[in-house]
Amino acid sequence: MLVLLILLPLVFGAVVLLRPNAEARRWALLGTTLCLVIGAFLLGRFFTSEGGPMKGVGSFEWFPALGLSLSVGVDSVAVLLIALTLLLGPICVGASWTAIPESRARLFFGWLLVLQAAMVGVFAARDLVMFYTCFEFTLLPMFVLINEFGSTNRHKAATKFFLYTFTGSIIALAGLVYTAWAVGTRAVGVDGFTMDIATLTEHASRVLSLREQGFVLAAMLCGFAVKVPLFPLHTWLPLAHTEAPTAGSVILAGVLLKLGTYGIYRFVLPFVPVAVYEHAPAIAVLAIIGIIYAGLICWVQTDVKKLVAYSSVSHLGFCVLGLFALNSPGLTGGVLYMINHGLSTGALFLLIGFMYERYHTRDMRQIGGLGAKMPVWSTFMVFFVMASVGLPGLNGFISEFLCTMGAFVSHTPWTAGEAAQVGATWGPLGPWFGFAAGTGVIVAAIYLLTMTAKMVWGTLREPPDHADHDDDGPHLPVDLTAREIMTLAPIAALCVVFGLFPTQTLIDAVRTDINDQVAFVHQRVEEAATSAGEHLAAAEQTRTEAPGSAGNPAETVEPGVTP
Amino acid sequence: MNTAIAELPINPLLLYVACVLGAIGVILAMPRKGVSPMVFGGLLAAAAGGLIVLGLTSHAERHAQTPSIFFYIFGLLALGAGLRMITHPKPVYAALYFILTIIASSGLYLLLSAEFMAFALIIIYAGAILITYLFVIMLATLPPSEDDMDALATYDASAREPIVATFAGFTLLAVLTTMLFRGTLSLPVRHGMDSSDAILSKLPGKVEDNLSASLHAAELMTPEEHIARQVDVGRVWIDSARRRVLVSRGENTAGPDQGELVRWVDVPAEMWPADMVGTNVEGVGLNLLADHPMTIEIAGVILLMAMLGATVLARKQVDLEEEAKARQARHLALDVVAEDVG
Amino acid sequence: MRMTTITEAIISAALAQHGSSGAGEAVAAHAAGVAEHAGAALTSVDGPMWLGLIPLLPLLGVVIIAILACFNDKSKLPAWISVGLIGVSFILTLVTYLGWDGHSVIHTRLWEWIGLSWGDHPGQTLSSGFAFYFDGLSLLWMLFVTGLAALIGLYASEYMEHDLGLGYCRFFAAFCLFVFSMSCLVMGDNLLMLFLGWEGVGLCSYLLIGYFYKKKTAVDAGMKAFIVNRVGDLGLLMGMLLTFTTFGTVEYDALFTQIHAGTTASGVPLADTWQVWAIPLLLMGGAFGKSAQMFFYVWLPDAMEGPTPVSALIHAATMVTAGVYLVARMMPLYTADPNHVALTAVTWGGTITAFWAATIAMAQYDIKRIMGYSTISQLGYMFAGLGVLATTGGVFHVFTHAFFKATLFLACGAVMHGFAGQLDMRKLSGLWKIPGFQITVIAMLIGCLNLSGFPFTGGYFSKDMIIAEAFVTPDSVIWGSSWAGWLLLLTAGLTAYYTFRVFFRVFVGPVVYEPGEDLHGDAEHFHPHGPKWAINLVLTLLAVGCIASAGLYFVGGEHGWTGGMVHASSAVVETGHGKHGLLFGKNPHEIMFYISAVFGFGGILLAAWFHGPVGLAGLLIGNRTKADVVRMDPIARAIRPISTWAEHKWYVDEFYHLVLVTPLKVFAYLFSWFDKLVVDGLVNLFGGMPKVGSDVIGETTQTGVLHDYAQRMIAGVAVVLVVVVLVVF
Amino acid sequence: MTDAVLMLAQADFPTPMGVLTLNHYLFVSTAMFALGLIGFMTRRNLIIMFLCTELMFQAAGLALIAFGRYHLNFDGQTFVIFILTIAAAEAAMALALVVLLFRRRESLDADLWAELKG
Repeated sequence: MLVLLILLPLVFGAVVLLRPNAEARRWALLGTTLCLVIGAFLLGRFFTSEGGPMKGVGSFEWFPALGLSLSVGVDSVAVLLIALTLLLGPICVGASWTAIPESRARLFFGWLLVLQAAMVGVFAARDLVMFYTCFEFTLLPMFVLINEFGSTNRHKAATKFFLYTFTGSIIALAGLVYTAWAVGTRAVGVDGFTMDIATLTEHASRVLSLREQGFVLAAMLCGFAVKVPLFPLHTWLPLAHTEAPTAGSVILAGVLLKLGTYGIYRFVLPFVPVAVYEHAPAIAVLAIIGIIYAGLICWVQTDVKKLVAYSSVSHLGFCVLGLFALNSPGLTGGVLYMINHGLSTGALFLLIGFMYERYHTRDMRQIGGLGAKMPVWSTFMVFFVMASVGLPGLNGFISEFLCTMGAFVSHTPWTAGEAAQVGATWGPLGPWFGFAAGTGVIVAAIYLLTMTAKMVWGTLREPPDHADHDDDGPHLPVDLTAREIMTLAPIAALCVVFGLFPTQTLIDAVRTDINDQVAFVHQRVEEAATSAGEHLAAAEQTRTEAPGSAGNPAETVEPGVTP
Repeated sequence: MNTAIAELPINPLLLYVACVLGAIGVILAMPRKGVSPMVFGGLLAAAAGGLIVLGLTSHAERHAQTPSIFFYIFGLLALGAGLRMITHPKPVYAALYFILTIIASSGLYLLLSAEFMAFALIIIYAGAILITYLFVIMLATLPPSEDDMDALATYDASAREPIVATFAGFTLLAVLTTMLFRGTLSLPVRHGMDSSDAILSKLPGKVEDNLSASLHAAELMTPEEHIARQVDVGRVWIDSARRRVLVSRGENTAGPDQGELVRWVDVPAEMWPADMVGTNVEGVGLNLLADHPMTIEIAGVILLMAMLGATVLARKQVDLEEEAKARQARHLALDVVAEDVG
Repeated sequence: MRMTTITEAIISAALAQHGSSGAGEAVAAHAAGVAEHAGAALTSVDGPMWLGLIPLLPLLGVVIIAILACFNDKSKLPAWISVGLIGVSFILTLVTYLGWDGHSVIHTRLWEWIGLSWGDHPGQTLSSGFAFYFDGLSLLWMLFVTGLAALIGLYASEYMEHDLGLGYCRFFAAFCLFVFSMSCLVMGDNLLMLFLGWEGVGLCSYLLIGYFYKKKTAVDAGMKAFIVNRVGDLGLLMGMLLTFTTFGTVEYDALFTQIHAGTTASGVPLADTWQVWAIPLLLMGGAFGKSAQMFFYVWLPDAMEGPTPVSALIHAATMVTAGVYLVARMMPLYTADPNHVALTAVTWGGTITAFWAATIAMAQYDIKRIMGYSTISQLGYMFAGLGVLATTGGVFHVFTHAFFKATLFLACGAVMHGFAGQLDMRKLSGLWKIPGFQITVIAMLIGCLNLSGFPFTGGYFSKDMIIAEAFVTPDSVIWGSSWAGWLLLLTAGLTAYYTFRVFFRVFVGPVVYEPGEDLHGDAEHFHPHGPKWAINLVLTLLAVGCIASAGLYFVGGEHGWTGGMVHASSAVVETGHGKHGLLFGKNPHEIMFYISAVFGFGGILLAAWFHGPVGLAGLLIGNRTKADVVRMDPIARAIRPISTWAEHKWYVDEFYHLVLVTPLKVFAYLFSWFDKLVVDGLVNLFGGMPKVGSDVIGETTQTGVLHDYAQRMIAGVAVVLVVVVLVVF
Repeated sequence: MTDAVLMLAQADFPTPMGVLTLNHYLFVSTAMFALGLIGFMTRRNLIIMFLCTELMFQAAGLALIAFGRYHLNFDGQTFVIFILTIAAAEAAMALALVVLLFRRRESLDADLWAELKG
């Protein structure tokens, strides 16, 4: 029935494409709300019924010869992300009710539903092929959305977005297939080439030597880091966001960026834990640079959408930092970050979209001081700015705090007083990472408040030509309409609920899965360390045993697991 | 594997010098405007060719493997005509020289005891293909204007970058010959093979009819007997080494182990068909059909395609009025700034 | 809840505490070795659920006011709702206080806020519930927070009446949210709850400072406040995380039991870990950020842009004391450090800030700014008090300061309200003769007396306790505590001077006034209107409160009512020092009353001499006849550089701007340029390469001439063959 | 004169041919090939270029026959038959094309046709 969640949007997509333009919006809304309802029911059942983590697993033999089977299954992290996707569906349709010209409504809503199906497919995939096809398939609708419905130079942005992400994910595919091949051939008990995630997770880290794991890590990171976007590979995001339509931006920020982090959670950590443990500090440094670097850039941006885009680069730096802390607070923080960032940044984009619909400009020099003219819009704006700045009591804080804490407590022994660090858990990062991430919180406050100061507070500034071309588009009332408030209200409610009751709602949901994942990674790294230790001992032993055999230097022992 | 210079069929230095000489000769022989030392070039090239052939022969002399005298005649003829063909400004003469080359090479075929091919070459190649060439040359050369009878089309008058082309050609020649000469040394040495037996063994029917007629005539075989043959395997029991034949009474029985049904019959020397010699045509025919059936099919298809293509290309053009066609041609040919066309 | 009984150590310490004030006896007690480990392992009692109402009622208020705002209500309803609900919370706190048995901790737990566990070892569960921890300290704090909030809410109902409608709702929503956050901060039973309140009050101060969002200065001030607080919060966050790694928990009672036991969670004795001084220092950083001390004070003077009730409540009485509360609450940790690194830092941080702020206050002309700097200065006193282990003195000063500073601010507010926003000393004089301002002047006088430490006023007793303790604590325990004492005494004098400088220049003397800038009508026939009943009522109540606060010194145990409250909380500190410091050979506590009185009078006389009007009001020594000409002016011109620098707040703002803000901005522009050109440039470069490459190759090779292709083919073959011949054969 | 004829009719390979004689024939065929190549590159007349390709065919055929003779089997000769078919097919097509081109440009110059460029 998980497959139902994937097929339903496609069905409705088809219906939207067939029915005339006028009805496109209504069908899309019906489709997305239906998915949301069914999704809620199914995912609800996930938590109530007990049973193993991979519940709702159904697999459909697609190409048995190559061991390819489209199997669908979900664990608690995937459930939350699917829920987020389903929630954002109707909200996006609602948000673009008047923004999309009637004449091309079918194209827009059709592709939106296809995108929804692809995203659910990614999170529900239990084998590499399904994951990868859906992962790639999300690019196409997004490309169309940006290319057809974006603003000024949308074509350049769309192509850049597509090619950049596509090249990255191809390299990731290389890594994934190499792992599948390595497991297929070398792992004991695995007959032939298999793409099933569970078996790969089980065997990958034992089969791949450290050097191989390093390469596979690099390959997979190329693909997922582009999506996240991690520091040096982020330049496509601001461009894509400024040009995307409102719904496109919301989905892009809300879910598509999470594909990267979900990929890291699902593939990078379990498949190559030893290499991850080895290189976690380096990646964490990249994440921290991303946080502070993107944060400072936000401060001087004039285009408000570009500012929020860079802010998601900065925020997702936290998420990556949490994930690579390799301990329970870090991972929980990372997973929670995916959800909370989706909500708060999605809402910010909605707000900017509504403002854009009225003033058709995103340049903060032209527009500002909307507090007096649009009080409801400003209240929501301040509310969501506070959510994304990480104010305790709202959803941003819980994930930011856990990521920082994850980085802080995931420490390697660094001082004599280490023995006293009972609270510290095993992990590759350290308190200095926590501190650096902490400074990111200050930078976040700076740029978000500057934006609010320009947009909301201060005297009203309107673009010069605003007055005269008020008549052409559908004349929207000055402040938010009931429909627009309806799209923002659920997100605001969720922000407060996740802010005040994070444990009951989110942390309990993911607790078992996160603890298992951390234990798995920890056990595999220890195992590699011990076996490497044995090797060193063995090498040592041979060296001492045969001192006489001069000349042949003891071959350098690869400190990884020899296959 | 650089074999010792001694065994090489020709001293490489000699080969390369000759090639250079040949190249210079050919360059000189190229058609060019104004006075052209064609004749001198030709001679020089011939000298180079001769030099190489002499080198080869001197070496072959020591091993008594010199080809017959006709080789030299036909070889020289072929190369000379070939050179003349590529250097002659008039296309018709070039074609005729080519026919001369064909004749020379068919002579060489004869020396290599490939009679069928020699004559096929002359009939098909020289006769049909080159005549078509001549026909098209005649068709496609503009009638010479009255005042200058032997006016040459500009494009035939002078060669195009002869020096580069010739040197490329002769480096190719030098390299190919060196490779071939080194290569041939490693060829497996062929001992005499009674080629007729090889052919005869594949022509059971022919041998069998001949022998059975003569054996019946000499009553060495009773009328109801016949030469034993195994139809399923297609083998006829004729032992040409000891010149005897297995004769059997029964139906298509198996081999000599049929006991009373069969007996060996010695064939007297004079009755053994002396002229049972596989002629060249039979050999080629057998090889063609036995070993390369598929290739024949393909050859057929190629010819069909060629015919089809030729007919399509040559079908009557929609007759635009001349003037528009010419203008179009001019427009296409000259990248001149488009003057206002009509 | 674990039941921990009173340990013998506490009883013995209490006895020593209550010993007669004889010098010998005290010395013996003090000689009982270095400060015993504080750690009020009090009995813990499960409190009733309705305690949760105290913070949740204001939250309810916020929701109701938000709904009212949706209906664009123009009435004063939001004011009455918020005053009513906060009043109920005050009454509930009072009931809890009365029902409190004096030496136990009341625990209530509403729901689990952040509960994360990944194992069963002590350090592997982070649990922080939405729970409350009522001991003497938090009760005292809650009493004056809710009390003052209710009063100031009443005051604001009239003060903000020219903003009825959306503005009104927005003000009171933020006001109630502030009370909710402050109560979470104070009543929370773990550091995370404290952090929730901490950032919540930061948000409310941002919203309320930026209330007049039309004015750019207000918006910038709000942002500045939030960001500087955030810098402090980083210190607090790091301190909290380090506490978790060291003690494996963030909840107070688990924390205090471990500290009391003297070991970290893994059994390492606290004394020789580096965390024992690192955590307090980090927490101190957070506290200084919130309470505008040392380097972080720059946001408080700008926060005066907010409406006066906000300045009174948030930036004088309650929010800024959050830092003091944090240090007081974590006192066991501060005293656990054998060589008292953090305590010394707190002492000297407080003292230097006190002196520094006082010097600036002396040179300002905007009466609200002066009050802002005096708040910073008094907060310096409180921190100094905590630093020199006079927690009772510090907390008592917090209590009294809350009252008299609120009175001063509200009086200034009344003046501002009446004179259309006029705050400049040089344009106001002789308010006591203007009809309707009499109550304001009396309230102002009582406030000034308290602030300057006039004998037998609340401020006098609390300040003396701190300064006396500074001399009592030997230098060996807190380095240079006596020096700090002298500096504090000097600052007391300066405080008296600048307080009465305001009083003599504005509230007495010849009647001269000019309207402020937000004047609606024309300037000629402007006549100030006195405050109406709400403001006058609140001013009188607060004045009475100031006087009453003095009484608290006498009621209750040996150190007054606050001593009892502090004693029954984690902030209690056994002052068992080695050598009992002496001042002029006697016990500092007794003679301090006289010395500080001398400094107080000195300050007042100086103010009267320079700024006092002619006649009795100027204590017969003043000669001021006009509003803007005083005897101080020639002297100010004489010490030209100092006075101008002081007036410009020692150019600290400009310095910060130069050293922090501009370099950061330059970095930001640099990064954005780098990102656009280099990182993006590289991507575009790689993107563009195939196209350029194909163009170049295309032109040169594809000539279309048959011969060229033939030649290239043959050249290729030739090259290959040559290579084969040379290499292979 | 008769033995000349006999020598001519060495029809049925009685004696294997020596390697060195083979080399003679190979030299001749390579030379012919080189000449054809040079001709193709230097002449601008389309028909003559095709003729040169025919010459190259001939060279290949000669080499094949020589090797056939050396190895005493008939494959060489069968392949020359196929070379003939190819040459014939090529000739047909090429000449048709040449006629077409000539009709279009009234000239046989190869350099005129250079549109398929860059």
